[in-house]
Amino acid sequence: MKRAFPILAVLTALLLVYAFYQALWVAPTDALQGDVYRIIYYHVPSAWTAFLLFFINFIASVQYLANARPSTARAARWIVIAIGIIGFVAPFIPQVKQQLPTGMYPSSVATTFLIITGLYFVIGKYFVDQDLDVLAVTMAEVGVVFCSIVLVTGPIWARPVWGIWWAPGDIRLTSTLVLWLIYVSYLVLRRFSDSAQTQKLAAVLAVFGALDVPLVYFSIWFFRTQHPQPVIGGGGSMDPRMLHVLLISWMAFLCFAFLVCWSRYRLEKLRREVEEAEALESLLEPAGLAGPSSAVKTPLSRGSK
Amino acid sequence: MTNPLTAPRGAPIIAVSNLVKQFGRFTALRGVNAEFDAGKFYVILGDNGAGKTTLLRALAGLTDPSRGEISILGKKPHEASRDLGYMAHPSLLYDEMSGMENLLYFDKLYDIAGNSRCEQAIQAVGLDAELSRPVGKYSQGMRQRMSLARAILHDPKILFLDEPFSNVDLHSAREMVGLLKGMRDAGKTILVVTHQAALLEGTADEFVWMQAGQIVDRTNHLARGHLAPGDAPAGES
Amino acid sequence: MRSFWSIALATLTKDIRLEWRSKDALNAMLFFSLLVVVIFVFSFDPLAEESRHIVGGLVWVAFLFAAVVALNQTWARELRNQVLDAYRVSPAPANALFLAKAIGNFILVSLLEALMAPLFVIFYNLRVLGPAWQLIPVALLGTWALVVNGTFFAAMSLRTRSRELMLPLLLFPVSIPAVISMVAATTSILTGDDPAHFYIVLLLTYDVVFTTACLALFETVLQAE
Amino acid sequence: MNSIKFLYAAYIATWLIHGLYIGSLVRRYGRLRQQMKDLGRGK
Repeated sequence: MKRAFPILAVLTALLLVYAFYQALWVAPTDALQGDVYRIIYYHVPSAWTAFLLFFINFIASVQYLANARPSTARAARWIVIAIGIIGFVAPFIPQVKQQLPTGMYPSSVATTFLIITGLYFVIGKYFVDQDLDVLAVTMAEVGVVFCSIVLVTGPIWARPVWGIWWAPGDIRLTSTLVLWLIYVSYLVLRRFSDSAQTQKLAAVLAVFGALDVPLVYFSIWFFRTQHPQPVIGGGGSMDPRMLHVLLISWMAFLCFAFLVCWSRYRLEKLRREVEEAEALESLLEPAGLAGPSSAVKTPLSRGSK
Repeated sequence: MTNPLTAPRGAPIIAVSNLVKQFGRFTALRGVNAEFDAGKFYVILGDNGAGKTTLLRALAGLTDPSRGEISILGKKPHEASRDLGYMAHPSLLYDEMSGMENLLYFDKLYDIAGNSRCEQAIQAVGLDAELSRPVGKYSQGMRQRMSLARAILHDPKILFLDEPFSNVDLHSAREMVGLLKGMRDAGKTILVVTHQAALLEGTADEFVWMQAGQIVDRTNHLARGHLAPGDAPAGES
Repeated sequence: MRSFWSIALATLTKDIRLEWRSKDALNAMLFFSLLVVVIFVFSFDPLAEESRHIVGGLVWVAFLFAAVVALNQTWARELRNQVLDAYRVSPAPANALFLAKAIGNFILVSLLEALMAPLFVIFYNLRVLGPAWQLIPVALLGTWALVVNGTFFAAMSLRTRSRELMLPLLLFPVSIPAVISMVAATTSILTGDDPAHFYIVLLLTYDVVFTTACLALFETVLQAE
Repeated sequence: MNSIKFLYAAYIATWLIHGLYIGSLVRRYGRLRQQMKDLGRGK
């Protein structure tokens, strides 16, 4: 697998350059905003990627907490299956269908729920308890990086087009800000608490953060209907060619995010291995320890990457 | 205070199998294996950092082991909490409340209504139940004894005492040893972590020596055969 | 189930008795709240005509500060002599302790608010244009939203290095939707131009969601060691 | 049309943030290698 990293890195670089080219030259100029609207090709994909990473962090945290006991693990699995089924069926019910915002088709909602359920079980299979926590840390950290980009490019885009740096009424940007704050406090909690139970506390905070997101969305949504304000990026449908470039750009950023996450994951695993080795070394420190414990070879004796 | 013990005297009541506890990089316990019998009085010795307190806290269910198993009366420490009494160097009492008020509150945690038991516990440790002075104003010896009263309030089968005699005057310490001896004779299992092991020379059934996170020796007398000359047994406080 | 509530009640009465006995902590917090109000009054001109639009925000931010100071003291007494260990060794359920502490904090923070609110009315000579009675549910639900999460995060920050600093860092981001709702509801009631029903319902949802989450996860946090 | 400056600013900012983060990853990795070397020598 180590050989694949450089190949993937080159491919991703090519994809990023292609997306860059598409974004700046191929995509049509926007009638209203002129060329500055092209910030969308970096702003929106970063946001989608950040939300995806935070969502995986939430799933990993829920699994980490649920796996503490077999009974809760089974219960969690059944709940996810139930959510999956309800989410898959609900959008096709007429009353629910007209609730859906204009751009969303019932089929797309159904498939997203399917993907969510699938994601839960895929993560459950490939990541066992310690790895779940490593996955959670990785997703949170890289997610905060992408989220920071959204919060930087947002105002840079709003300034020339709407003459304002920040629109509190804009649901998406304000929700992203709150999400960013929640996950920064998540990282601060991890750094400040060094007790062996840090992982559990962080997982609990991740669950709290996730519960918070819909509430943030609704509190701002109503706030916006009372004081209509410009929405950064403008709502409504997009020119298909623009949408095409946006998706290319998102694919490129997703690959990039995958590579960054993967290296951060490996770094975290290595950090824990080193910490474990140092702990084991403190095990063998007192010379002449006649204790019954077998002489333990530090796991790092084999050559590292 | 005496009650027929379900586990016959001498049968193992506590079993610890390769218990490991790591606090981040520091390894407090490195594979402890031990069994403790019912109705016996154990003293756990060792210098600082040997893992005595961590072992006791793990047995009382206050610390989750990193690896390994603990079974008390056949159950996990959390499940056996009704039969466990825990006392530590800090008093585990509210300074602003009097001894009786403290016990009345902790009495409710064990769901045994009735302050008669509180009075009994206070008298058992040789204190006056009517004393209305807040615990904060007690002498160290009195505070430790009130803490012992709190630990035995619900008549537990097993007592975990962490440094019960530290900076307690000699007289009070000796009296507490007498109390513990009485409880052991009444059938309770007692584990004491202390640096003043000499106080318990005639009383304790077994001395458990710990070093660098492991049990290295178990003797029934304080004098250890192969004690390194430099390691004088912990002298009297 | 009966013992759950008797333990919770016993813990609550114990806390209230202790708070009543050594009133110094309470007086200090009351004085702090007074200071917060006075500083707000000096920094935001009370005579300005549109002060009615910003007072909602001022009131709740002042309450937030007072609440954080009170919440930081939640576990102070338990920490002094490691009394939490005695509770954790006992078979008493963790949630009984949590509810007792949360209700105790609720009473304490409401007390602080009861002192601060009239001061705001006096300094900003407020006249409520909208349905004034709706301020009561907003205040109750809003205070509980801060207190339930605050007690939980105070217990969580016990395990961290700088405890007083960690609590606001954990509490504020998660409380943003509650703060938005409280401030918007209060402002719309004060100015009376639009109904506050939506925000009151949102606050209720927030309280239900986070009270359940706290009760479900407090055991994990208390036993974390 | 100074708005183009904002476009470039946004793109540069994006890669600046990514660069800083990757830089921190590399630094952390270097520190880890150093720790592993110390471990090997049984410092």
